[in-house]
Amino acid sequence: MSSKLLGERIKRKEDPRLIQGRSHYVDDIQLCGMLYLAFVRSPHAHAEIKAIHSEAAQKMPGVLAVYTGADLEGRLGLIPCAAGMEGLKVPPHPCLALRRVRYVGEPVAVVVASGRYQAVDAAAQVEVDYEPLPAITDLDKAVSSDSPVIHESLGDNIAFVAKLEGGDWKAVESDASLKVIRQRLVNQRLAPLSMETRGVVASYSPGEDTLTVWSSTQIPHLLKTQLAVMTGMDEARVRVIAPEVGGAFGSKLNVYAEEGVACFVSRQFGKPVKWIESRRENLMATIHGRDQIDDLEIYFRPDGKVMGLKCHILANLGAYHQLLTPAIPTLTALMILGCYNIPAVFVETKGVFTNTMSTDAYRGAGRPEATYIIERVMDMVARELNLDPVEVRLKNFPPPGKDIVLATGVSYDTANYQKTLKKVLTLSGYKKLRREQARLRKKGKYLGIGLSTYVEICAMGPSSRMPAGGWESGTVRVEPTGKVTVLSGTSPHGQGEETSFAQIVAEELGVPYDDVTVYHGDTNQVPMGIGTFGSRTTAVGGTAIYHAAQRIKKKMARLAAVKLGAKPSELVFRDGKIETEDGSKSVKFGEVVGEAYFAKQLPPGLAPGLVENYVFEPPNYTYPFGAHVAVVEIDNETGEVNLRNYFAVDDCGRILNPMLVDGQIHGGLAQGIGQALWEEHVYDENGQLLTGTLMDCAAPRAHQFCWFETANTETRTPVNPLGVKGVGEAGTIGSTPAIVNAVMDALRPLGVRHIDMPLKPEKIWQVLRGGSPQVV
Amino acid sequence: MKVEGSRQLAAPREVVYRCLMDPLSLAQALPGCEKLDPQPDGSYQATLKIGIASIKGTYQGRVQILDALPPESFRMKIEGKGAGGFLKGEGTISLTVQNGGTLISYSGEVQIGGMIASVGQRMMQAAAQQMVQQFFDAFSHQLPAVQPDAVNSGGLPPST
Amino acid sequence: MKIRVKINGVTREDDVEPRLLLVHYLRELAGLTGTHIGCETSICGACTVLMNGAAVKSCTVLAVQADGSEITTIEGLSGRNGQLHPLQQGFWEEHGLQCGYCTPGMILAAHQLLSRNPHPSRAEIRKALEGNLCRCTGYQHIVKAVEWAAEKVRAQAEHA
Amino acid sequence: MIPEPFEYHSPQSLEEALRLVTEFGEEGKMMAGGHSLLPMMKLRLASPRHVIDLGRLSELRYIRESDGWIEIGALTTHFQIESSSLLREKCPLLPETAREIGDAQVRNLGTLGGSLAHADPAADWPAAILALDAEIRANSAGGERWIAAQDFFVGLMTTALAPGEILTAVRLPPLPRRAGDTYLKLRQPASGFAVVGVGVRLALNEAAHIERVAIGVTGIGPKAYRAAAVERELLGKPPTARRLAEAAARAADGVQTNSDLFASAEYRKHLASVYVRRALELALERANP
Repeated sequence: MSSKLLGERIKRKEDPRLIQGRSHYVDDIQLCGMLYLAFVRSPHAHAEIKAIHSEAAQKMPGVLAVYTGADLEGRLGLIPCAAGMEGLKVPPHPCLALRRVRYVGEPVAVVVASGRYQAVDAAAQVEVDYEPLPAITDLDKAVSSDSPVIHESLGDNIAFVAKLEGGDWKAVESDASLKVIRQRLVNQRLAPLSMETRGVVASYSPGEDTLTVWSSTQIPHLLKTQLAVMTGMDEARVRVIAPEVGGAFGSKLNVYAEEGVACFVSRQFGKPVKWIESRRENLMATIHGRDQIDDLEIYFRPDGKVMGLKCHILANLGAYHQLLTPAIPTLTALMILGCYNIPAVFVETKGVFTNTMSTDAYRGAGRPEATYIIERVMDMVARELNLDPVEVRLKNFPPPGKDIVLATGVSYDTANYQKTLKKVLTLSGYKKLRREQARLRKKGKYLGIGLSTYVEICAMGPSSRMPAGGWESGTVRVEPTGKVTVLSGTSPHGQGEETSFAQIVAEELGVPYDDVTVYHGDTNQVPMGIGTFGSRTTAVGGTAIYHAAQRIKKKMARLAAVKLGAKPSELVFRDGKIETEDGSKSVKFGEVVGEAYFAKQLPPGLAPGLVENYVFEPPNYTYPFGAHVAVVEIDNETGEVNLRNYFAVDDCGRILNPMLVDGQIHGGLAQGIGQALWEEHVYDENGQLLTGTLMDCAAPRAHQFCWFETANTETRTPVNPLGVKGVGEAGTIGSTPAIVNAVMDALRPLGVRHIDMPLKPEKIWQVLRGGSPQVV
Repeated sequence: MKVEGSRQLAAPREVVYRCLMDPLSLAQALPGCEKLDPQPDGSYQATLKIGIASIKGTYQGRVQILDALPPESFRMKIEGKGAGGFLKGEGTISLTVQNGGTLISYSGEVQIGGMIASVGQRMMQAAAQQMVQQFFDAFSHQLPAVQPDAVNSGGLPPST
Repeated sequence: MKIRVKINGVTREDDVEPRLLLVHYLRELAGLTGTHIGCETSICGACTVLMNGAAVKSCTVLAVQADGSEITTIEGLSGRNGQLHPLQQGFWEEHGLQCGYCTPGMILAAHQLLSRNPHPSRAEIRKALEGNLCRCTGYQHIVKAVEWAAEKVRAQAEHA
Repeated sequence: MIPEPFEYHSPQSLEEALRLVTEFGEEGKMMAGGHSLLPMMKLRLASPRHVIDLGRLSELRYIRESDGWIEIGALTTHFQIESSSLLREKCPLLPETAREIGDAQVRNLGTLGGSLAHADPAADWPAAILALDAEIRANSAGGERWIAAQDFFVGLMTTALAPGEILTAVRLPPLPRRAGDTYLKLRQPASGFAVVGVGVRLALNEAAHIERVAIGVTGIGPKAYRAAAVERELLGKPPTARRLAEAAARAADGVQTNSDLFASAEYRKHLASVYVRRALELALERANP
């Protein structure tokens, strides 16, 4: 049996339990004596709370208590924000609103009852008197000096202003030969929409004085620390378990009010407490993504070389900071030059409070916004100069190489943007498509071909540049029977690392894949780690495990060397054996394991047992890249867009399991295309959420997509020994601009430069009939 | 949300105005009005069971008449809240003599909040218009009959 | 109210509140938590089960409506000896799932498709799954999983 | 989300159902599948005291042809209509409409009668039955009456059904010779409801002129309607492409047009004319042998 596992298409270890309905998501956890929570939420975007009448609710059957913000004040800590940037204004963010509500859906009170239905019934009976205040949802208005202020103690609605500058702006601005385009791009608000909503079970045992929390989270370890701080408990007595998590996309990379309240209530009653978010709550009160206005100035030469990019970003933060809220738009600034060598850059980012739910990390988190900006820039320049967008991109790519430093100061690990572009042009039959387009245009039909050549920042990241640590931990333990247990500090929830981590360890140790079991998500079981987000799990967490496996190998090789009379460095691990390269001297893996545990003849200085831990601190981020081509057809009467073809060539570094990589790319594409064409999460001018159910908030369905044609190039990163860059967000980042570029390309004969997303048919129809696109 | 329109009624302007100011006829006409109590400050406490078909909610609120200029115009302010959310509205109602009857024109802004706003956006406009229509249909029955034939023979469509 | 339902071949009787949703009945009374809840407006399909052989969204069915019916949930799809159903196998082989939350509903919706159309085209598969949302996979591997299962079912039928 | 408590009644016969409907009046709500009602109840926008589940009235679940009519029981599901070979042959518009409703699961439980009685302004069936000149049977304790489709939709989610009446059946004439019909729809991407939905039945005479045409439109206004202005332009005329287009331009004449997040009133009017023209073209193609 060959143990060649890495790079193979291997079926997932996770699946048998999931396809049989035998796994456990948080709502599947049933504990004896469970209490249920239901939250009373504000219907107002901005209002003073005058009074809360909970007497009727308290008298309802099964109701044990009703708590308000005032009841929790001083007894339960505030919701934390980990982003620590200079001059950042951080408003207090209590778990239940105090005196004032600032967004629709903000929790105002909580009902504790012995049944799920009873809790909901009673919550409906809590009456709150509000004195409405003017709501602010418009970013331009929110930053104006006469705007009402959302947090009065902060003076205005601007949470921070961050600047990023590089290159010689004087030269750019004084160069009269340069052309200039000024354009505003709106990157609309989205709902992350994991299929499983949030949920938490908190169980406090008064006897042991321990708190166990099951939460649908991406960050069990960080959550544990924060819940200890919020509840005032000894952190060593708090345990957080991320059970099966039904999707997250960044939305569960957070510490939420309901988690804090559930812990508080469980401690009050000494009983387990459950709260499961309804979809309506999920749309109101789970973080949203994107929501930026980007005002651009693009300076470029007549040959298509872009010389300078200025961008003023207004980032809608929502009413409060959640865990990473203000950090997200700063990633936009960092990645705004994409994969182009543009000599001068200036970005000013204003983070703005509004009467809406907080924005925070949603798949891509700041980088899709950057990629959208720069990829639209390339197409707008091409259009202005009547050049092929391929030509403009080639003109602006840096040459292939390593450690490429751009004007933003970002240093890209490895790059070969020409290679992926070339490959996608071949894959898509680009030249042929252009000929088809020309033919159809003569017939008055609109076919659009859109390109996107993106680079993203992944494998988050060096701790020096992360809000709460960027390292990751891994433990490999060879059990006495020779089976292998892997513990990861990351917390995957669908990405499939139980499989890819087992591949790494089985490959390294030369043991059967089926003999390796991976655990994660339980803070009492696995070593402290950071979590799963930022396309980091395999690149950072997998590397930690890889190193831990190396340590095991080193130890086992020393044991085997004694047995075989060989040097440890001569030995290889394969096919369940430890042997010399030529196979002449060989010992069974299990035999060496026995040596380690029975510890009869250990070489001096070697401790018994086979457990190794490793904490990996990445020296840099990784920078995966890719090139996408989208082909769309537009109904020239109604403006409906039909996605005809999609081609994606992605380079996520070394591929450990191509099936998993494809899955990540496909899912990412669907979300990115969704943003371009259908998705938007909309507040009206009074701060009412208009897309409050899935009847109005569109999530794309199977029949809306074409077949995705995908391919890869593999440019390994030197940042980690696996050569892995990360792939979780690539599809989302690359696809949004490809689609918008395709639609704008289709409409090119009509002379329109830009339409904001989502590209709903009505906006396109308005262009088709000769108008300018209106916001609808 | 903007709510505006006009309605021709077959009654003299003074009569229409008086009826509009009369809590009894108003209560009869307001869709789902279960209570309309005049308050010392001139406003009304109202309980309205409003909605469309089976989607109905009970709203407690206040109706205020402001800037009354009999028989020409007044402003109306409505605030209410119920399980489905809240509504706030303010508008101007003006009455002009036309074709032997009265033309009522209304124009206002209604703000809906809470559940109804977040699940009902696709029907909101139509629902508002339907309720206004229901109001006028009922209200026209409250008016003392004033030679309707004479009015209709003036070339106008019937008012209901 | 007393109801009698045959779930995955086992009949049970319960006394339930009329408003109890079928999905809560299955999850909390019958203890079959493989059926998931993803929305409350019968859009997402995570709660899909088979009721008398037809796929239904169990969050939009009252338990009392299911009185006297036969229900199949994801837990009832595997063979007696734990053998996977071709659809389960197909989802595994073709990586038709990531977080797995939509998967039971997706598989049961696909089950209905194959029972009605053993040779579906890709477009027909996509159309048949329009009532099931998946946020992870972008659907392509799900389509392949259903194709895999269809092929397997055909092969099994030929063999038999 | 969870509905408020209610009492549940499951009549076993139409007679029993009628008795319950009369008994509970305003406090009772009929359920015929529940796919419109239950979501509203779960959001607590509807909270009837009594739910009268018509789901067990199997006597109202049929599709049959007699006396020159096709008659469909009110409790017939969308899927039964979608998959009916009788309808595919004699009235393809109905299966074509059915397959556009919601999704496969919704079509298994949702019923023709339930949808019609609910009268959602963006539902598909109203456009179809308007285009077919259908009649709707309402039963009450006092007997039964047939209501013409044109008279059935009164306003937003409001029908001509009187208190105490139950919608029990729909009947319609089968497709005549030299006639074609179709249903075309633009789906709202989130809800699947019709932004615009157009049902057309069109018949030609010996001279290949339009002998009869009926156009039902949904999604545009507070209720589904017949595009009478378009029909008038076409009746008795030869169906040239230009005439169809000119007539279709009047598809939303005189209609108070909906406006929402997805489509403004102006755009909806435009969509109505485009979809009416396309549906006419398709129906014409089918009418021409």
